Amino acid sequence: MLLRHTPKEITERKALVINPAKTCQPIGAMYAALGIHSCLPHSHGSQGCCAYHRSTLTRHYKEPVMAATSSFTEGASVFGGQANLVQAIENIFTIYEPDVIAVHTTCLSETIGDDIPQIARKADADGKIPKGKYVIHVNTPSYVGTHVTGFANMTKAMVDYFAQTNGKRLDQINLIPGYVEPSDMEEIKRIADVMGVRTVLFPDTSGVLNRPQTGKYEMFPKGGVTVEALRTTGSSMATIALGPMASGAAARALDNKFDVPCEILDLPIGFKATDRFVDTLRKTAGINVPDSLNVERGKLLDIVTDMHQYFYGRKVALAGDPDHLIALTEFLVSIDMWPTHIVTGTLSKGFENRIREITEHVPHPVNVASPGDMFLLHQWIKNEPVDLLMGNTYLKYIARDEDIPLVRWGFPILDRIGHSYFPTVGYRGGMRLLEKILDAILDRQDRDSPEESFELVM
Amino acid sequence: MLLRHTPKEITERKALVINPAKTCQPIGAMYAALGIHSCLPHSHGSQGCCAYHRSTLTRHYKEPVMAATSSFTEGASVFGGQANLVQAIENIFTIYEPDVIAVHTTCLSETIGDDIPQIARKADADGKIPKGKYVIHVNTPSYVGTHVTGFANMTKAMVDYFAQTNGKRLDQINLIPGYVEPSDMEEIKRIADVMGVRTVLFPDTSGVLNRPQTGKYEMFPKGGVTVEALRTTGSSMATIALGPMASGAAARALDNKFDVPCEILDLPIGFKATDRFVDTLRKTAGINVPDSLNVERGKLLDIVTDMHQYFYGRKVALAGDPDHLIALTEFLVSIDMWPTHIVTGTLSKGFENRIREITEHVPHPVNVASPGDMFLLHQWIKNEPVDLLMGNTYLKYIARDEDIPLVRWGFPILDRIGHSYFPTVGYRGGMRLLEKILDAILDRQDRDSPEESFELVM
Amino acid sequence: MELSKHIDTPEAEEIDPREVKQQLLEKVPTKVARKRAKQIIVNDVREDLDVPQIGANARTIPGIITQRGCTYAGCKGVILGPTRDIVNITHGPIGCGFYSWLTRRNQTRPPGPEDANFMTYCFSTDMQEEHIVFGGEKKLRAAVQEAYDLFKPKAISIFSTCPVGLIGDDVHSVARDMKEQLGINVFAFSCEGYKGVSQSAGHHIANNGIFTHVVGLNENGKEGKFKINLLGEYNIGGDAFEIDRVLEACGITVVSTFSGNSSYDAFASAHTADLNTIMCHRSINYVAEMMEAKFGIPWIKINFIGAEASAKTLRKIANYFEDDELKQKVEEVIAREMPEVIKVRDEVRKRCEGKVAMLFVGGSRAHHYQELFREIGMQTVSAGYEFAHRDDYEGRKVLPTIKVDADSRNIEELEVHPDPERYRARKTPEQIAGLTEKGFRFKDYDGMMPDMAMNTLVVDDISQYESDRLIDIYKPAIFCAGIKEKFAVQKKGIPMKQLHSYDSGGPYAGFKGAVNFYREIDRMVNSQVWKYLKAPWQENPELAAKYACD
Amino acid sequence: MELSKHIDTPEAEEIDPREVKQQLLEKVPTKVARKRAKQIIVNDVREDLDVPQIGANARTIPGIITQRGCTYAGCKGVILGPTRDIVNITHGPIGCGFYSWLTRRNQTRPPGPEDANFMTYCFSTDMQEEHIVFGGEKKLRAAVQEAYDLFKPKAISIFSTCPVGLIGDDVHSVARDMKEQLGINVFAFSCEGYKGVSQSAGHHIANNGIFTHVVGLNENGKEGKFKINLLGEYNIGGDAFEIDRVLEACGITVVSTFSGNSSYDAFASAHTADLNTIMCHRSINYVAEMMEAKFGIPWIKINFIGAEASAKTLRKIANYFEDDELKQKVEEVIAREMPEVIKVRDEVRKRCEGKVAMLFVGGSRAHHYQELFREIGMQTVSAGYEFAHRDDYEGRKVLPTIKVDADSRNIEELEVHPDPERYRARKTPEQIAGLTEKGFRFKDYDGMMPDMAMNTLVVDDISQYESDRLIDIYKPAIFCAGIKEKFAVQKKGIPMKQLHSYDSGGPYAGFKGAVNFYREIDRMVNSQVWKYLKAPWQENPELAAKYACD
Repeated sequence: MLLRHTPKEITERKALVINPAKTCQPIGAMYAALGIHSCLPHSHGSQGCCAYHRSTLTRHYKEPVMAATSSFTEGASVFGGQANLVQAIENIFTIYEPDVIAVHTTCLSETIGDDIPQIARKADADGKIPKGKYVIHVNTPSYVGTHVTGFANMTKAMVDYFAQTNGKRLDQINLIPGYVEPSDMEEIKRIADVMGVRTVLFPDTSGVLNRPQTGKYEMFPKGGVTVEALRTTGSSMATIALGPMASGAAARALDNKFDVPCEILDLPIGFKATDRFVDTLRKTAGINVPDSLNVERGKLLDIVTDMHQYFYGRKVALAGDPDHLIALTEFLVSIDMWPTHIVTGTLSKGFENRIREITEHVPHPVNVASPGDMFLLHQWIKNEPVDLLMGNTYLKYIARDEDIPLVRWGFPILDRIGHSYFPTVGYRGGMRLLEKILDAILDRQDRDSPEESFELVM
Repeated sequence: MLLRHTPKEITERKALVINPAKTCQPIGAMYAALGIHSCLPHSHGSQGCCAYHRSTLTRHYKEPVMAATSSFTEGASVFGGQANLVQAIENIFTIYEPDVIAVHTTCLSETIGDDIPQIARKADADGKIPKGKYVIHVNTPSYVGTHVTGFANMTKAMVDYFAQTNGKRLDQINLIPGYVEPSDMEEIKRIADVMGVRTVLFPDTSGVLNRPQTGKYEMFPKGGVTVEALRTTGSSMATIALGPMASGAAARALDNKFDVPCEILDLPIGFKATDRFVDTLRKTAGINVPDSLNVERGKLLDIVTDMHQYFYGRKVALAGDPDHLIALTEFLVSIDMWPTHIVTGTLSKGFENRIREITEHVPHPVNVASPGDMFLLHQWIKNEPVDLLMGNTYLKYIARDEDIPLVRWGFPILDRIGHSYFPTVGYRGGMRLLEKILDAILDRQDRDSPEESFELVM
Repeated sequence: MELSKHIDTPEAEEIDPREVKQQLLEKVPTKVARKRAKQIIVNDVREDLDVPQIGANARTIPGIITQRGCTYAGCKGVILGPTRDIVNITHGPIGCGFYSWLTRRNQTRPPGPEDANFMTYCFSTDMQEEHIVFGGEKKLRAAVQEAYDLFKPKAISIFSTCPVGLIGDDVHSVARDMKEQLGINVFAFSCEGYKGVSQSAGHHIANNGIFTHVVGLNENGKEGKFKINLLGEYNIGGDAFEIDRVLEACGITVVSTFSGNSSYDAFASAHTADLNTIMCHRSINYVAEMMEAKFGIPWIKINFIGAEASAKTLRKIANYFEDDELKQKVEEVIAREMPEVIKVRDEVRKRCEGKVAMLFVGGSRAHHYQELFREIGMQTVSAGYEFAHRDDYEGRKVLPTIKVDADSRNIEELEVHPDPERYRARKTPEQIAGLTEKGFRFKDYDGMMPDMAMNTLVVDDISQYESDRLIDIYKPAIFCAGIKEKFAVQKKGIPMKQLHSYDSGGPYAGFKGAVNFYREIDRMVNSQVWKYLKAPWQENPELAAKYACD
Repeated sequence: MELSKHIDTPEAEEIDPREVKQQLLEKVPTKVARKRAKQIIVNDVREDLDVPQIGANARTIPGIITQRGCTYAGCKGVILGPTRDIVNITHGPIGCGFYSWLTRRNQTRPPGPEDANFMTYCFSTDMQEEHIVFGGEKKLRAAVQEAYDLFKPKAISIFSTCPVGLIGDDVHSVARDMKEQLGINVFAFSCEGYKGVSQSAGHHIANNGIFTHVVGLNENGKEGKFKINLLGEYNIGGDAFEIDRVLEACGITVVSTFSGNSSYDAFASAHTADLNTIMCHRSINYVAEMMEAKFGIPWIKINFIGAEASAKTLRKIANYFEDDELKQKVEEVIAREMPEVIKVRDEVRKRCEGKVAMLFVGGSRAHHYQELFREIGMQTVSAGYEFAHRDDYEGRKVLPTIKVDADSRNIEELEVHPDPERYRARKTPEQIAGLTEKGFRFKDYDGMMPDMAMNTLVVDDISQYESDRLIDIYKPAIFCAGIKEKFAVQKKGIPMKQLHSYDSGGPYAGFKGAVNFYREIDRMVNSQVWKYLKAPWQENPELAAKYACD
């Protein structure tokens, strides 16, 4: 067994986290910053943070992930990182020539209390910031929140630093996609396009973290939301934020600063949440839903009704982030699957209640933990086995030990491709999710069925 | 073992086909006819043919498949099926009200030699064919060719019956997609749209055999190529036919009758064949390839270069139709996989040579049979095992007996969904195929690797 | 059960079936309407269970989209399909063999890993044009030889497809020759697709063949105190396994099953049983008749679809054998099985009570499954068979009045005489009289209609158009038919249950089967997914744009 | 091998490395250029293998995109990562523990299914803001207690992350207390990420810790006639398994491996070996020094990367033990292993001869892997380490001349004295003199540069910008580095091989490893897929529209 020391008996842990279902703020900030066009994320701390975040994002996306670091030494940790950051800013603009440097802090620089805006002003005063270039920042202490918080904070920073308004409203809607795949951001844009709604989507990692192989490497590829576009977000007629945890802060900032009204929705995973997204977009923009979207929706429901017997009553264990888990749980419940164990490493008030609401009619007890870890999830599974696991690659150890099929979903996915190219949001994304779920369930049936009931038609 | 009687030792068979890798003409004709808007296919023979074809198509598409039959009785088989067909035509137009009845024959009606055009004239003379409605036909004796032939013949019949010209060339190109999924036909149209080329695609089963679940059943849904569009095919500037066997006949007919020049290409499976399709479209229409297609292409190549170590040197056994096998074999060879055993039940001259060309540099002997059956394929596999199977659902029996992963592909797929919604043609289709192949290979590695080499990152 | 025999859902009651019938006929051409009118009957059960006459086993009208298949399908697919140790070779173009390859979910369980199982294989002579022109007998002989060389089976059978009859290949002489040459049993079926009016003809041809070529060849049948044959049970989704389980628990020995999970040797020893029990009356009652005539084995109609029906069936068999020990064992088994059945039934019934079902399928299931629906409080408002005959609707008492038409006349009726050595009346006339006195009924089948509620609509060989209209009118909670109907029905937002293949489910026979079925129907008619077919903006399309665009 | 020591590919020869160096520097700010100039050296091997001095183990300049990680990564990730039976608890916010969880492909094989293996687990105190403010010692104690209660391990270790040092948690006293309290070995590492200039500092801290807290605790080490420790081998992709296989075949006993596939007990008995052999000079040479000082165990540099190198290494070990039987056994093993190596090598060499490679990785691999490339005829035109020191470039002879800067000074140097009881010189001064006479070299490492061709470019701590430029200039057939570099390189159409994790490959050590590597490189540099990156219309964009549109 790969996790041979995990006991079935569950004992309380107050101090020790084992096999976390989360990671730290800065990586989320780095991922979000990569969604700005021509932006180099910068990690203000010791080298390791940056190296770790780049490595993890690279393994997940199998794409170049560029970011710089202040390379703190012991000295810097004692006397502060100002010199390092100023020098970094000069070097970055000179050598890599991004339009934007997006600085995020670390537990190190937060503990010593570096004041980034002050340092940036210093750099500017010293002429280290070329005209028309920007240094933005966000505080992302690793000991507060999780990677989701970091994503939310950096996304809010885009508003804080760039959003403006001349009072005149533009015929466009801000879309904040949440901590999702580049493919998902692309799909969310496509849905809005199909509906004929002009949108500014930010952050936007599509075209950055799912780029083509062309034989030519570009430090800053075509993708990402431009500074120009971000500037206009203060003048948009509304904001639709997908995923309260990841997108809520930026949406509220736009409301507070520029009276841009916002709708904060769940991630559009599954037909119910996607319906709410599309309907909100429809009402907000005052347009009609084109038939092609109804067709996409109908195809998703066709899979649901055609294959219902394979979904019905299957128990599922889930690990992921709150925004994702809420939407996925609703989707699974809506097709009569039975989420049974649900864990996120991210503390989220309201999360458990929301899950309880959604699973109210699931005819068996549901375990929910926020925060919890995968060690606990594994123990729950040992006590109440499930038919399917859904979550990131680290679940594969549980999957193998307990011989349960795994549908890879969420972050990070280090051992399969596809997630960065094919969305799981929207109706099409729902179709992909159902295909993955069915493949997992039916492959298992094909493997385990006695010869006399090995099925040709399924 | 499910196929416990299949011996490793291969003995020659002259008379007995075991586990065919093909079926008969009429089902192909029925499938093609469903690609005409508001068309009811009609099987001129005994009830069973129609019932069998409808059942098989239904199991594959999980969609309504409507078709009528002449319901031959013993009497009709002796005295001919004229009365049956005339009555059928009257009933169909009265009760189901299609625009077109597409009649195909069967071994029965062919053996007794019914003359369909003459019968149709009789029906017309008797006033059984309402104004503006059509009865078209094709001869599809089950004892000649295979389902591919039937598809090709019905597709050609669309030209024979509908194509016209007033001498004036229209700024449009005919696209004949070949015997592929509705999703593939959709994708082929999309690629042409993206390139800004006006096309008439026929047959077109998209929107017919992958329709949405809306709570409303339409006997004749929106999809399918209209008679009006078919009429214009004689005036198109060119025809691009994908898949020589399935699409060549119709393309040549348009050339012969209306001097519409044609390019007959392989199915656009994999980047090489898709390149040829796109490049031909580009040159034929005299336009430039939009960057978005280059990006799709680059994403496909990105998967190839990122995951090459998992493709390289894997042996694959394939069963399917000649057009499909040629394109897929080329694709697999182009990513350094090693097709090893290739079987089609369809007799196709040139097929073996083409495969030999494509696999010239594959560093091991390649078995090819046209025609061959899955019994032979299984025996080959017993003699030279492979890492992967690709083909229709019937391969699952070999897959389980020999413990080889199977990627479902081709016709029929009776036990998984997705094929009718997600294309395997074009660059995106290539991405899907590679994801399926990788999932199969990596799942197997995860299953079989010793614990010390169970990989987190792949 | 009586209670639920009339429909008590207001919606359904408000519907006048006579009007519905008119609606089904108004659009179709007069000639067709006249014919269909005879096959669409408003049920009306009088005393002695008399019901109106229905047109059945009649030709399907060309151009009408029918559920029906052909004689080959009935012969090779249905009856011989489940035989695992006979190499079944289709003589014809490739299609017929391909389409009948593994598609019916007949389950089979060979005794051991070494034992023969050819059901996963498809064998065909793959006729080409030259064989149509010059004849296919030579190729057929070679195919039989190759099959023998490769597999050395106990028996090989040959199935004729449409062209074979027309070009005059003599499959039977080929079979005779090869039988002699190979020293194994080889026999052929003239089951060309154009024969008869439906699969039913194929069943008949198949069963005649098995009776003629196989039954009686093996004197060493299964031993046991209470030996029966189970006729007309095809082990779809494992039904026969469940029935075997129950019978075994009662100490009843199944000598042979026709033809689910069957073996050649069991067929051959069928004549050693002491009772023939018939599940599917349509497909096989004549075999029982012939076995009685030739071997003296009485037959009774039974039904294992439905828990009550299963209990009744077990008691009936026990009564036949007039053995108190057996009767007691049967009661024990029923007592052991019913609690779980009742638990699930009552739980499910809460959610299904009063819902409406429609069944259009097969030759007996459209009848048998009404029982299961009734057990969970669901009403069958309309039903019909795909290929049954009048006796299956109206009961065997109408048999004498059925006239044989041209199509049926071509299906051979075997003339059977008592076997000089082996005829053995299992019951003396006295015993039979005695049993009958006690109300025990031999050869009894009252048909579907007497068992259905008043004013339900019975439709034989229903067409796609008719079922489409019926659904619009009755809006049933569930519709049961076959794969060809499934998705057109579901596209209307009505869950559709296949009662040929059971979709992916089963077993539904016996006690465990009943529980499976209750749960399956509960899943289908009470699933929330059908509520989501319309998008919010389709439900409320009003556009209250919150923010005006400039 | 000599021959291939200078570059004979014309393209590469035409390139003037001095010019290249200028190009790498011209764009960067002067201050940076001045610093980098010291770390970018054109190789120039003089007699006595003298080479130009290179700047190494220096701070990375802020804002320069570097390959380097931190001290925590070197300590917890690299050195302690492969220890399976110690519960390694990260004391800090969750990230550091998460990122160092299972990502390095160190393989481990516990003796049995019941034996400890914690490598699949991630343990962290998951520090929150309140712990930063009020201190984390209490939580750390509780975490150690919970780990003990759950797993009852032999030992628990604690790793400090950046904030821990700053807020002044005394992890060592926590460790001491818990050790006493639990009665198992508990020890801590002050490996805050900001210490030193790279992972290297972390290696040092880790090895000091193991030496201090574990080595010498177990007198019952593995028995054997020829006992060695394998230092600086981390069993990536199974390298150590292959090395063990070869050594075992020779009859040489590996008492302990630092730290691939290691166990606590083996560490503890390391002092019972008679020779220390060093794979990765950078990460561990000081441990060998300390073991010699304390226990009298001599050390030698070895290298199992490359078939020739492996053979050389085996002979060297045999010579050390001065045992003819062993020498003969070694020759037998080499003779048995080489044929397959040569067969594959020569076949692959045909396709790789003359191609150009670049290696920028680690502290020894950038050197060792040049050997493997050389064996298949591939030239290394440029190479450099990520975190090595001058001695790894220029050879140990420069050690006395290396000045210790502020960053290094903070990394504790242990003062080691001979162990009063256990010091035992494995060789007398005479023996050592005798061996040296015969050309046997102790503590020998000449470094990478003397082993590289003239005019090759050596770059320490290469930046993303520099590697990008180098690739444009040299267009190598393959580029070797780590995961962060992989896809940027491949996007340029150049196959990229990870030499930290080996991508999904390995083992590459020893004889079988060499064969694996030859095949892997053959696959990569000769694959056709790189030819397809441009679409036809990008190759020939001309538009010869066949048919005019109206």
